[in-house]
Amino acid sequence: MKIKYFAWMRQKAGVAEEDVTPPDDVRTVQDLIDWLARRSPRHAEAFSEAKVFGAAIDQQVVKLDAPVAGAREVAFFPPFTGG
Amino acid sequence: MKIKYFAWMRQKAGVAEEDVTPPDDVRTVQDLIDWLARRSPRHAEAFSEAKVFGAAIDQQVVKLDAPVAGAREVAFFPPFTGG
Amino acid sequence: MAVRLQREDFDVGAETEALVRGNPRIGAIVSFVGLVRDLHVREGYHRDAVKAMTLEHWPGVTEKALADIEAEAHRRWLLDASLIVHRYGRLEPGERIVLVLAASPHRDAAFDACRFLIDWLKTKAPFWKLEETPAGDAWVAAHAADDAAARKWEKD
Amino acid sequence: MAVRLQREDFDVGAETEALVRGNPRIGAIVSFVGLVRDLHVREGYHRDAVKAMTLEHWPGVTEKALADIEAEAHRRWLLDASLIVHRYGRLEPGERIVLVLAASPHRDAAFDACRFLIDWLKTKAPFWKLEETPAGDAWVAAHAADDAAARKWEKD
Repeated sequence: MKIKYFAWMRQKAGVAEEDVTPPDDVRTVQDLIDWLARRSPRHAEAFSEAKVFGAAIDQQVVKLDAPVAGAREVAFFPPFTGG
Repeated sequence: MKIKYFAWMRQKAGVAEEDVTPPDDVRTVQDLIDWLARRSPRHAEAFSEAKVFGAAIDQQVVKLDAPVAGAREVAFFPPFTGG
Repeated sequence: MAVRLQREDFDVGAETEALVRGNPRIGAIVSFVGLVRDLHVREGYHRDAVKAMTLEHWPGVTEKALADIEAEAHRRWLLDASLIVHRYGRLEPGERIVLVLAASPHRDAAFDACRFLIDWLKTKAPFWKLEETPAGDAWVAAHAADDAAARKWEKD
Repeated sequence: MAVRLQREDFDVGAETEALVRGNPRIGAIVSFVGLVRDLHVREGYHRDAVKAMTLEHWPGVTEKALADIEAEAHRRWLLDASLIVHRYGRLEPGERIVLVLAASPHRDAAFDACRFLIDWLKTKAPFWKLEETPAGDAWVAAHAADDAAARKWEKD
């Protein structure tokens, strides 16, 4: 499973994308966040502001209770600020 | 007193502007219209569609019951259609 | 803040650029361009092909009306800049008739002011349109929709 | 109907011209241009001078989001043409960021569609802004006002 980070989440995590193989008990996006946050202090920091980021599975925005089974790519990003 | 006509009122009246000296009993714009309409058949036609034109005294839009005393210029025109 | 009444065409890009040059406070520019259409729908069903249109105005008075409308927009919204350019004379389908530009730090004021300017201009500035159609020349009648659009900006 | 994501600047006049060329049905074009401001007001009181801004996007996904937003505008309004051009990379105050154009026979649809496009783009297309300020780099936070502006177009 590929993980992508954007904007300040990328800066905090210190990585733009990474390949991971989460264990079977990682069922939802929130489970994945909790698991990723334990990878390093930087990861923990990237996910610390829990309410101000969103997630997408295979490029579709999802809620944090969405299941990750079968996902090829999960992306994390702050709210959009274009225009 | 100068009278000006615009758009189809000018075409119907057959004149863009004219100088007139209305009698003393012409007190309001409506009086002036009734008096002008008697000048010629073309004038009568210009003023026949009574509800679809406006008037201005000295370049200020006025209602038809406005007094004309002291007016240097009275203009008549169809509703505006710019833009 | 400027109004211009002219026979010649205008350059949308150059006017937009000139409006904001040297003012880095501006974050939003909204523009409206009105064009001559090749079709005029009268009373909702009758359609006339339009070969050309001639715009008549009232020299001196039309400019003042445009300036008054622009001043009213600046009283209602915090605008950094605005421009109205309106053409007169004979114009063919596809030709530009009018340009309205409104610039402000944020987009809400720019959108509202631009729409206000064109709505009021249509009903409060002395212009008259004569269209050349296959059935002969025809003066354009005022649209009830334009009156309604202008009225929504009236203050209570 | 087109969206473009590019590093380079765009030409407002040329884009406007190209949009309507050969379509004499069009009577109204409304455009929105967003510019980099030299000042960022955070949380209503704190002001930062902005030296530059860098726009990050999500290649492939951002283009698709813009195309989806444009398609939604065409479902809601009878538009003859539309265009979204959004830049990315580093931009300095006064530089253009985004262009939205909407063209239709009448002005109401063009105004509404243009405003819808920029409102939705701000909250539904993946872009992130990093500002260079005297106090260091700072990511721009989402604005509650932008969320509210986008929500007013949500259907019940």
